[in-house]
Amino acid sequence: MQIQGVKENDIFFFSIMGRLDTQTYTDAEKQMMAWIEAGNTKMIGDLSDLEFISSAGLRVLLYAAKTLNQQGGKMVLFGVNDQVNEVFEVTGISNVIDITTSKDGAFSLFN
Amino acid sequence: MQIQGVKENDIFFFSIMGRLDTQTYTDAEKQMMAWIEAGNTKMIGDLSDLEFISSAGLRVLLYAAKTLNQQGGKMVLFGVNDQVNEVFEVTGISNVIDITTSKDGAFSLFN
Amino acid sequence: MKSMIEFAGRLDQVSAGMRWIRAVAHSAGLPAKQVNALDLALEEIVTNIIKYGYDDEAEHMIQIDFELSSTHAQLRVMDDAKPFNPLQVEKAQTLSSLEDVKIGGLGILLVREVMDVVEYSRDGDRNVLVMKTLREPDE
Amino acid sequence: MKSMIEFAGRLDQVSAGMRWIRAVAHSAGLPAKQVNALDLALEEIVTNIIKYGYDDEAEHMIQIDFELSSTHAQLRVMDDAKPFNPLQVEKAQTLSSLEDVKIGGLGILLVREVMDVVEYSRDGDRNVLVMKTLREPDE
Ligand SMILES: Nc1ncnc2c1ncn2[C@@H]1O[C@H](COP(=O)(O)OP(=O)(O)O)[C@@H](O)[C@H]1O
Ligand SMILES: Nc1ncnc2c1ncn2[C@@H]1O[C@H](COP(=O)(O)OP(=O)(O)O)[C@@H](O)[C@H]1O
Repeated sequence: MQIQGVKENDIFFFSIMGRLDTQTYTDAEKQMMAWIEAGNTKMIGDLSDLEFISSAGLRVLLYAAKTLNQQGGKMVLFGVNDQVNEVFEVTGISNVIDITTSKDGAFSLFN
Repeated sequence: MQIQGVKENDIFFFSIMGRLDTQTYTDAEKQMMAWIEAGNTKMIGDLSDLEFISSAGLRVLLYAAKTLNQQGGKMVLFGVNDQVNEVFEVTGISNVIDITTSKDGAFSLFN
Repeated sequence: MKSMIEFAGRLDQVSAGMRWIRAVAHSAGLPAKQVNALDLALEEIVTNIIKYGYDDEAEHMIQIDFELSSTHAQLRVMDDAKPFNPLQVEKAQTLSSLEDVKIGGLGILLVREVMDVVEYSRDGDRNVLVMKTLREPDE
Repeated sequence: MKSMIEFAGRLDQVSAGMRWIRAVAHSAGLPAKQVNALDLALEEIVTNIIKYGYDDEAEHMIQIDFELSSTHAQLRVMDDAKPFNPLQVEKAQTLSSLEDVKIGGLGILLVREVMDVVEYSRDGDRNVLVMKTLREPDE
């Protein structure tokens, strides 16, 4: 798992690559929470290179989205593959976090 | 396994990538013999991206080198990794096929 | 094709199970969707055993076998942790609003959703969980 | 850690064995050199069983198990092919000149060279080949 982020104007873009699972979720969570504690409230996540997610990985995304939400912010995700999509659908993540198909689509949800 | 080749002046350069084993040696052998039948006699093989070789893979190289030798030609290999090197050493391939560390080194053996 | 793996019930061993099931399921010719489903179900179940199942500090082993038949692929997980039947856990609600989300409780839900059959039994001092994914007729 | 795989003795199944041993040996924490040695030895032995061992057209199974201890990693290959002890094959000469090379006969040589211990026994109607690679003390 690799996680990267960059701020562009008032939006913080991040991407998570590889497997987000029991072995890797703590690293991802630490990084996500650091970005949120640094004051970022509008976050867009690129999951195009996220190969695999398990419930441990879901927790990271849910916890970050919930925290942002409590601070009046928001998280939007795009680029989910079939495995990630199935996990999102089955658990209902897609009901509570905005998922778009493209970066532009994600961006437009902040305007 | 992937195999590629290109002729530069009178020398034919090829590279073999991935695993050269029981599953893949027939494809490699067909390609090598086609290049030799096309009249190439001086061949340099880049093995930098050859990850793994087994005895089935050795046969391909040996057979090609022997055929070239019978036709007054020659094969030189370079860029072997640790696994390939161990297999070459243990079987004695390195006694009968020239192995160099660089492309330049291989090239100089034809001058 | 059949395969088995046995490893210590410790979190640092979980990835061995994942690598094993991916290699074996992929080699068995299963499509990516089923390889992923087996991988996911195994990760959830094995992690739970290690997180919740042991009452002492002793070294415990987890044994898993994989079997491929013409109709389905089957995983069987056996542990000597305390008796636990995941099918008796009340089915988690799918999420509906971000405020009400309690983080967690999605692992067993996922297992039940991505597997076609899940069967639990207790055999002596072992939990035995059988999970199957049915093969498409045209595979 | 322990693992086992069983597959049909057909050339299209060999890569399943290779994928399996790589996943398992790598997960067991073995360094690349030993993962490669196990992979190579298994490929040579399994391919030979399939190429030379069967006298009929029936479906045969090959069973392989892997075991890791603190001192070594061990592979055991069991087949129901005709009796064959690779340790009795006269040790192939290492190659000395390209003209004299006869292509072939290097598989068993490689197995003996990359493995630290090779032991053969016949158990009923099965060949049992045990191959070990010793672990470095600082692993
Ligand atoms: N092997 C087990 N032994 C005992 N309790 C378990 C076991 N597996 C799961 N549980 C219980 O079931 C609950 C739900 O598990 P799960 O759906 O995986 O979500 P989570 O682990 O996020 O809570 C756990 O919180 C735990 O209380
Ligand atoms: N399982 C086996 N059953 C019977 N004969 C075998 C078996 N394995 C190897 N052999 C014999 O031993 C010879 C040497 O094998 P090997 O060193 O792998 O080289 P190669 O397969 O290239 O000949 C083979 O040619 C074959 O005659």
